[in-house]
Amino acid sequence: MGEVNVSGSQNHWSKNEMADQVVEMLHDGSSLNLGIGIPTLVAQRIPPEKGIWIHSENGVLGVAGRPTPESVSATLINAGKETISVKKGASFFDSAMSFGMIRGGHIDVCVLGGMQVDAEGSLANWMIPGKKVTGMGGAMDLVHGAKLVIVMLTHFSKRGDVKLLHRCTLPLTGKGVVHKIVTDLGVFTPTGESFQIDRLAPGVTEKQLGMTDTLLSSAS
Amino acid sequence: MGEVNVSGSQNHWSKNEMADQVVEMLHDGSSLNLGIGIPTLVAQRIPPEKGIWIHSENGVLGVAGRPTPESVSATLINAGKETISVKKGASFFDSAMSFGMIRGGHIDVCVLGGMQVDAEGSLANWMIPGKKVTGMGGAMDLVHGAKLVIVMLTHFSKRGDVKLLHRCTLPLTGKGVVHKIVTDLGVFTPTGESFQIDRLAPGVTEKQLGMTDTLLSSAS
Amino acid sequence: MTSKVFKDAEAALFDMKDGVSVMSGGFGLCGIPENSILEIRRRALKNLHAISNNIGNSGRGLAWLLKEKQISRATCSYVGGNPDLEAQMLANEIDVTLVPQGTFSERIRAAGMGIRAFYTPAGYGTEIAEGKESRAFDMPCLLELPLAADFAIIKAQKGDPYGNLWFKETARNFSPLMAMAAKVTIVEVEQLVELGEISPEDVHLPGVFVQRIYQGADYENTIEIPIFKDET
Amino acid sequence: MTSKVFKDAEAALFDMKDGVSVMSGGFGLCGIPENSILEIRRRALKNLHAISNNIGNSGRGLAWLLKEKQISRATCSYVGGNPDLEAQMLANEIDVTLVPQGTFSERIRAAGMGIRAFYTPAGYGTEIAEGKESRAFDMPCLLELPLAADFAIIKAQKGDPYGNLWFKETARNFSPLMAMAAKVTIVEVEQLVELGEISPEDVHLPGVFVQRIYQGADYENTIEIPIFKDET
Repeated sequence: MGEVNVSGSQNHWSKNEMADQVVEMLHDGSSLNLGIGIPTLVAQRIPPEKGIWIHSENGVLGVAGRPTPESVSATLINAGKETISVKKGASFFDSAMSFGMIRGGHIDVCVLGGMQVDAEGSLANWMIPGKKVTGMGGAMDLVHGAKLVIVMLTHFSKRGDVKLLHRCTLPLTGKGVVHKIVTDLGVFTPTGESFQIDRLAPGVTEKQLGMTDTLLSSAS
Repeated sequence: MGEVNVSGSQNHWSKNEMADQVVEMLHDGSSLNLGIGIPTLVAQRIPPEKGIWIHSENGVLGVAGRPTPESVSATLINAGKETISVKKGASFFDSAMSFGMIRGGHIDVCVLGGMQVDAEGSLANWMIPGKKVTGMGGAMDLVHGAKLVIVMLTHFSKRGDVKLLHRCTLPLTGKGVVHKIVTDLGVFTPTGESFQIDRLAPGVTEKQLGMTDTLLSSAS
Repeated sequence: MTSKVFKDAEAALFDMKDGVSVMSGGFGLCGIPENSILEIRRRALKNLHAISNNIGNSGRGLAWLLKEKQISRATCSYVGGNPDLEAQMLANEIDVTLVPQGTFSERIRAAGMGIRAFYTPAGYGTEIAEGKESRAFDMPCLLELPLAADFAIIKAQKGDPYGNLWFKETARNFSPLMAMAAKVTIVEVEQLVELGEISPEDVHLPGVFVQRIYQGADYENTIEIPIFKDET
Repeated sequence: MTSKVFKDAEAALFDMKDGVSVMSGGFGLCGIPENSILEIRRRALKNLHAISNNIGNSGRGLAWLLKEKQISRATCSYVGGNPDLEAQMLANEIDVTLVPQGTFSERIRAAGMGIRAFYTPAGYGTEIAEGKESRAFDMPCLLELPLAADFAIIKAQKGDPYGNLWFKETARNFSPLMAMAAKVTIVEVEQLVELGEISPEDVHLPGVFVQRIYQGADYENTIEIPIFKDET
């Protein structure tokens, strides 16, 4: 299954195009938490007129792009420890309040990166036993509470393994928590035993997904 | 037991003198919550040089006496709904934070009024079944958390009943929570089965307390 | 993008119906949402479940609704100083649940912050403990559940169009917590200010918790017990 | 009256001993108590239990103490970007407990606010749930206990002699919560201001939670990942 190497194909979305898929799912005026990694690209792709309020779990609501060398501040960062700027109407708060916003269901959409995601909607993104531990950070909290949890990941690992599985094999971040998956090949909805294909990137065929037929179901 | 009517005797502390007994128990710089009723008198009896920080559970730390007609504000009150003023270094906060200060053990001393208090250190101060319900307000929270919980009450009820009992007969505010009791006749420590007499008001005899010998024990 | 800013109480409370639960901010009469309460009276909504530390006081605030028999159920911590409530309690016309004030505020916070239950020592060994689970930690505690509501009506000193709020002095009390705990939070403000006018560090309640906001009018701001220097 | 104001880190940390638990504020290197950490290094305290979201990062902050093998136990949520910690984890030289970040902050708040335990959905169905009680509310949850410490070392932008604090931008993060949860809270500030200079409404942490405060010096205020407009 791992033999389809997407990087050799023209038929896939760029990371910015993946971000655009996420942007399409956002309602005007909604609040949005963006995880570390690919999800941070979403911030740059949102039209300002959508009036989205970006939350970063280290304690800010109203993230707005990047600072200039003049306006940069050591105390103004996002959860990826990158420098940011904020828009008018932003607010700062402590970590208990920040995670309460998430846990309490006040953040509409949460976008996370992932190592694996499965048909049950479970996500693995914090460790590879014996190889790598980054820690879960806020991810285990972020997957609970948001009305819409989106995972953004490349469809295949560098080794060529599909990251969309029947069941995750890596330690979970959350069980049955993911609503939508955006890869470079398509948008998917986990339905329990399989993934519903919501849409595919232009020119991509089901065969290219590297998934068995039983693991795939088309949108009804 | 109810026949000793303290109001007919010279040998008792005035309410201000009762407040002074409480003031003597306060360490310099400590934080203090004062309940509604007699305890509010304590505020006026504290020498400013003691540097006491008065907390009121409606969300203020740093209460300092009363406003002038010019400085009075409808939004600046204590838990008794009385107008107050604050000192330099005061802070305002929400009710969850305010009660967290108490529950978390950050308020050193709490002074409450009471209807009954018993040898086990239990307090009753929020209702008389069939007669009167004021609600517990913050009292059930206030009795837990403070390092020193003091109850201030007149020794006898208007009917002449002693308010210091082996066991309370009214519904409890808290069980085994009171450390010190200040009445107009003396200062007492509940020890489980009896009250230790810490001191008596000048000229007051044990007989005047209206309590049985077995309910009284002298300080060792 | 739909705006959160409404013209007045009438516009902001358009979908409030009989039988809903309503949290109302304020301690006594300090910081109460006068305009929203009066609008509920004007619309003669019935059978309300009022959740507020005091269900009005001294004949004002939510007592305006008590007088009109609009409240059938109340959750509060204190009923002293509220003759309207006392009368209806004695006449069994209203179902009152008393909650210790610290538990009341923490249960409301829990609802807003997604905490599903917590243990607190308040009320252990008292009537309040009846029917509740208890468990011993460093001291015996009661298990308490979140307290949520359909609507919250609150008042702030300043608010901006996103709903960022700033409260004056002790008027903050339960209001920011209630804003977190209600499905629809309606805020009236003394001053509706521009976005950015409240310093981001000093926002007392981020606007994400607020659904509607309007400029209030004609405030009484009643002082219940005025005491001045050199009085007692 | 004894003053809370100390001359410097050396004076403020006088009684910190080997083996204590120390909460340290900051997210990555943002808002970390540089002076207090360097004083712990200078004093060569050993066998510490560090409680901090990141146990330093990029070789700085608490990583200064990791390099000297002063930390034997760590409770944190994230170890990425911290090569010193990773190396010691792989070599089994340090005992690391990972806690989901929202649970981490809420457990610290619980310790400070006297909440004896709470239920949260975070971590249910994961390795984190092992050995923990679970219970179903609207969704399955884990029972989590308070997280307290002997000391908290934090940094604020402004502080007054009573310990009232004000934090700048995202430097607030865990610091006020840790101040509530420690037996002894030691604050270093960029600016030690007069009592009353922080507006009472805008105090981010009331001074009652602070035991010691001092004017800090020589801040690096390192920016870990500077990204500017028109870069990615």
